[in-house]
Amino acid sequence: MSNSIAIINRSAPYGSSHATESLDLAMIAGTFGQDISVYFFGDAVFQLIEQQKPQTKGVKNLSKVIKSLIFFDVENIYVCQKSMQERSIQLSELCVDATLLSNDDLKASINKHSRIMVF
Amino acid sequence: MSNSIAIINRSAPYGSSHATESLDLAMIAGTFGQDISVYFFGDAVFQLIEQQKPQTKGVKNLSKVIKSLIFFDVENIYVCQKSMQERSIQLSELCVDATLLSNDDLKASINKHSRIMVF
Amino acid sequence: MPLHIIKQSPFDSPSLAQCKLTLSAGDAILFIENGIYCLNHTDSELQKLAENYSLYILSPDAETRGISNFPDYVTAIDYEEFVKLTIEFSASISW
Amino acid sequence: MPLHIIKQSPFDSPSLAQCKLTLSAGDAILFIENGIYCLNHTDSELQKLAENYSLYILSPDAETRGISNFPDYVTAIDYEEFVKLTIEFSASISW
Amino acid sequence: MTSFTLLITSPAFDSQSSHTAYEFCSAALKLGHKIDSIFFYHQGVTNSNNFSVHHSDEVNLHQLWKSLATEYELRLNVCVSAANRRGIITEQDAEEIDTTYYNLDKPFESVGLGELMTSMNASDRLVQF
Amino acid sequence: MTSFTLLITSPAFDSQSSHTAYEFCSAALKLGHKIDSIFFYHQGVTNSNNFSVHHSDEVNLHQLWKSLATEYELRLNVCVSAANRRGIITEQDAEEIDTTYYNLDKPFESVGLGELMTSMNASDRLVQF
Repeated sequence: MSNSIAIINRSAPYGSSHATESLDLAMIAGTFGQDISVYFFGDAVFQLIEQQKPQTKGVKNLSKVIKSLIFFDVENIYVCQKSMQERSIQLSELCVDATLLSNDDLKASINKHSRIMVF
Repeated sequence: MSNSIAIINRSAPYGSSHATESLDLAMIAGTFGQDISVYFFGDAVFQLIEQQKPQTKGVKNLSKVIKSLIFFDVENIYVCQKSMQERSIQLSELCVDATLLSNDDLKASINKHSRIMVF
Repeated sequence: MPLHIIKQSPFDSPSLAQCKLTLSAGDAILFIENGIYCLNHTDSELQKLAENYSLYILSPDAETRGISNFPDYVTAIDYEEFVKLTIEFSASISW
Repeated sequence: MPLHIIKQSPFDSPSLAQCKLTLSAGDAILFIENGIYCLNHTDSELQKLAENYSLYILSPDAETRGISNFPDYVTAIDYEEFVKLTIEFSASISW
Repeated sequence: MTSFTLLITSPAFDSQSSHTAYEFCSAALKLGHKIDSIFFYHQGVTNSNNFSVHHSDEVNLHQLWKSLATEYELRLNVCVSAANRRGIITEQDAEEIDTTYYNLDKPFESVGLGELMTSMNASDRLVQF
Repeated sequence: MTSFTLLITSPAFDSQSSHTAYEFCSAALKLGHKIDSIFFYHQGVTNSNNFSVHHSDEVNLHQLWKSLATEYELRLNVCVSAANRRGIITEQDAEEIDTTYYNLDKPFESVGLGELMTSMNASDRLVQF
């Protein structure tokens, strides 16, 4: 546990720069061989919607960025089930096979980490 | 009504720069002889607490800034009663004699303005 | 009669709740940026608002976020129609 | 056992609500910056939290905001004690 | 024809709002309306920083404003105090702190808040982003 | 003695968090702890902008960081991509865009995100502001 990293995403995509720079950080952590877990919590579950279609030139499609996390050795992707329910999002709408966590499992999973960052 | 200005404050003081720059703007508007109303709504009611004592050098006491608004000809200061109640703030804790508005009066008052800014 | 522009998520900010406190008959609400996520409210809050106010949604911002089917009580508009709305209403409030 | 640091107002952000979803036995919560306004919750929410978790408040941030009398279920601390808390707990989460 | 003052208080990169303002402004101009001024205040002043360097696949809003301003002779007014606090200075500001470097340049103009009052009074509508 | 990495993701002027980080850092140093690095990422990079000009009665956090860094030989690491996007560039970045002006200078250092990993691995604690 000593150096395991948890990135807790809680921001919706596009409205702010949180999602982009948080995912950049996750990819670098993966590339550097860190033990990293990425959580999608609260409004960050909107980052996982498959059907995103950015209408502005120069704005990256975040669902594609998230799908590419695996190529940077970021394998532990967790989604808060409660956050999805509150926002009426179905499992079939997500862009990746993420692990859905109940509230108790979410707590237990986050608590295993000693470096926790929130975006 | 054509050029009357409403500034709706809704941010708590100190945590962000909204309050400082909104009050700067109100003072300039007053100095320029504009017809201006300043509203304290939501978390902005915390800006009106008399007993503020900034503990950091170089951070202005906002209650003093608000008290000085009158010297810049900013006379219409309105406070949302509901916002105060929700935050357990008593009238006696406020730093100025502001006009307390019920929700209906707040709507009617804001609607008189054609230039509305939110901070 | 202001046009209320909601640009923040209702789950993350008090924008929608604060806007609701200032609505009067004849007002309209336009959802842009993360305000688009007001459509994800489960409690049919928007449907209730639509009974008394005109609701608009900025179409490119909705498509960016993966929402292309809009409920029939909101009108999807583009930037030119956004400009027209700000002219039609005497004032706007950006929440 | 993380130390949860709440720095946003509970009326303006989901920080307190989100933090509560991740609390486990033994955790502590420290209120700083606009998180100080968690003390203004009318529904005695903090008092309930204090039954299971240690609650701290950063004293200079409270005084800045005009709060100098603290309820007895929160412990007022200074920056040096803030540093000590981050050492005592194995991790911290800044909400 | 309607005349507008656009007030931009959101940061250039960290919020979508400045981009929304740009699209709104472009649409208004296409429809033949007049933009009296675009006033950058609060975090909006970051739109005027000409040191902004972006990856080739990212938007450079600073450049977009410049092009639009040149095409339509727009006034891009930046509140001087709000800019200075955020590390955005003109050549003249630079002289006052004894440096020769600066990052706020034409067509952006450093002005006082009074200009916002003047512009609002001359316009039919104010829209904040 | 405990060693810390401090991660600053909030803006210098627009949020209190950078100031909280400064006070936390000062207190930790007074208590004899070690600060492996202060890493500025996301909006936190604005702390490194040396063009920040403040009224005489305002805090200049940029100067406070500089003094603290000099006194304690601290490492002030700034993520280069996050800085560039927000109009904060080093002399070398300036050369690449054909300008001679820049606003990111010693003791702040422009680095990649990998430095954050290295610092976290070397530290006992990470605290985000």
